[in-house]
Amino acid sequence: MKVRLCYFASLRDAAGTATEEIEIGHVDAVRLYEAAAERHGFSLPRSRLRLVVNGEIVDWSRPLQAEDEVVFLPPVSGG
Amino acid sequence: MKVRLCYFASLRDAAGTATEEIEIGHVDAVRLYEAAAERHGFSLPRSRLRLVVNGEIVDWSRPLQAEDEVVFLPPVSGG
Amino acid sequence: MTRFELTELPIDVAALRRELDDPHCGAIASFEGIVRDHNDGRRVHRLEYQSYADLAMREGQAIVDAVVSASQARHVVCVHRVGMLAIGDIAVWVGVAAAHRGAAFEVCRHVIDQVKLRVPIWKNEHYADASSGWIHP
Amino acid sequence: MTRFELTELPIDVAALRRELDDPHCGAIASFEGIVRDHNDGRRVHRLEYQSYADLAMREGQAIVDAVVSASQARHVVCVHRVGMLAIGDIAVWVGVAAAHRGAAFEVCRHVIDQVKLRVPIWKNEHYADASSGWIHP
Repeated sequence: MKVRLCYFASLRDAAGTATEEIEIGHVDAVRLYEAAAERHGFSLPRSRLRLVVNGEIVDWSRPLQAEDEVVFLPPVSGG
Repeated sequence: MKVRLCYFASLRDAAGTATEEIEIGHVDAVRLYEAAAERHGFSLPRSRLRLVVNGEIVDWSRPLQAEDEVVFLPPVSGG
Repeated sequence: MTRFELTELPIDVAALRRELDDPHCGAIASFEGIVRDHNDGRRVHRLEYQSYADLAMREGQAIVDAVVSASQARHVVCVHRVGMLAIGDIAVWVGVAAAHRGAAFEVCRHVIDQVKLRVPIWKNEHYADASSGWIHP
Repeated sequence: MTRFELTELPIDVAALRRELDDPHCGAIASFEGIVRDHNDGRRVHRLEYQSYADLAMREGQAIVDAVVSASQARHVVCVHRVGMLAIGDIAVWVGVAAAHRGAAFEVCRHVIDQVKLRVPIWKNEHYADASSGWIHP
């Protein structure tokens, strides 16, 4: 199935893109992040990121669905 | 001896004047206030006022001197 | 910089705020005390502030000087208006610049608390029923 | 009123401040977060703020709505700038109007603390040596 990834801040710089669509053969967000981290050389450990699916902050254990928009949210630094 | 009294806020309204010069035959600020309170009908008890002599907040027991400028400071309400 | 001022003119917040500009400061906290239309359940039409100007200036300056010495705040400006004020007018303004927000907030709150407690300024409330009264809390 | 906004334009404090006008309110506390020229001992030349706009708007609005429900504050406005900022630019502004100063100060502090903690906005510091780095505390 196809999911859409959106990247912000250091992840966007490392990926060299704000978004990408990829095909996955599983529904596991943890595995999705680990593959993206390996592909793009992300240095932030997953424990420091929150998972956002279709605009909602959700638990990493939540199964993904086709067409989901997935964001790995790095620690924020506004203000 | 002569001292100068300056009044503020409700004391000024009650006295009908901002300042007055009076002759006293003693050096006692407490007695000075009590006489002024009687003369002008001040309702604030002395315990709620601070004494200022020549621009400095001082104790009520401090003896007055000729030409002193005396202020009976009511509780403040700025801000 | 530290500055305490009494003024009979409307308080110009934008001009005062510019006094706090400093490239080392990342945080500015400010406070406006404003004439509101009621107090203790009575409708207020306007307010008069009277000050013992000489002592008020010295007490006010002592407050801002002391807090800058004792804190991480770099700049503290406080201006209190005197004379006749209408609803919505700014009676007092406090602005504090610091490197970080903790000091900016704490010092701003401290200054307004101390000004209300110590500075010889008095408020005369003029009520809707045409009566009035000096506030001596 | 409660309002949270993201903007790419310079923050107009005077215009935002007017949104807080209310004859029932005697106290306005406000906070400006400003781009300063150093951080962690490094000289900063400019800053870039990036946001996840959709989620940032919802998180920001949730913060201001929740605090108005839970406090004596009547109006809370918070605006965060995004894009490229220079030293001295206002990155974030919070303004709170309340009947009394206690609530105004506490709510203002709470909002900026929560915004820094929760709202998905990130800062990229551009240093004097031409290097840069996203801050992920």
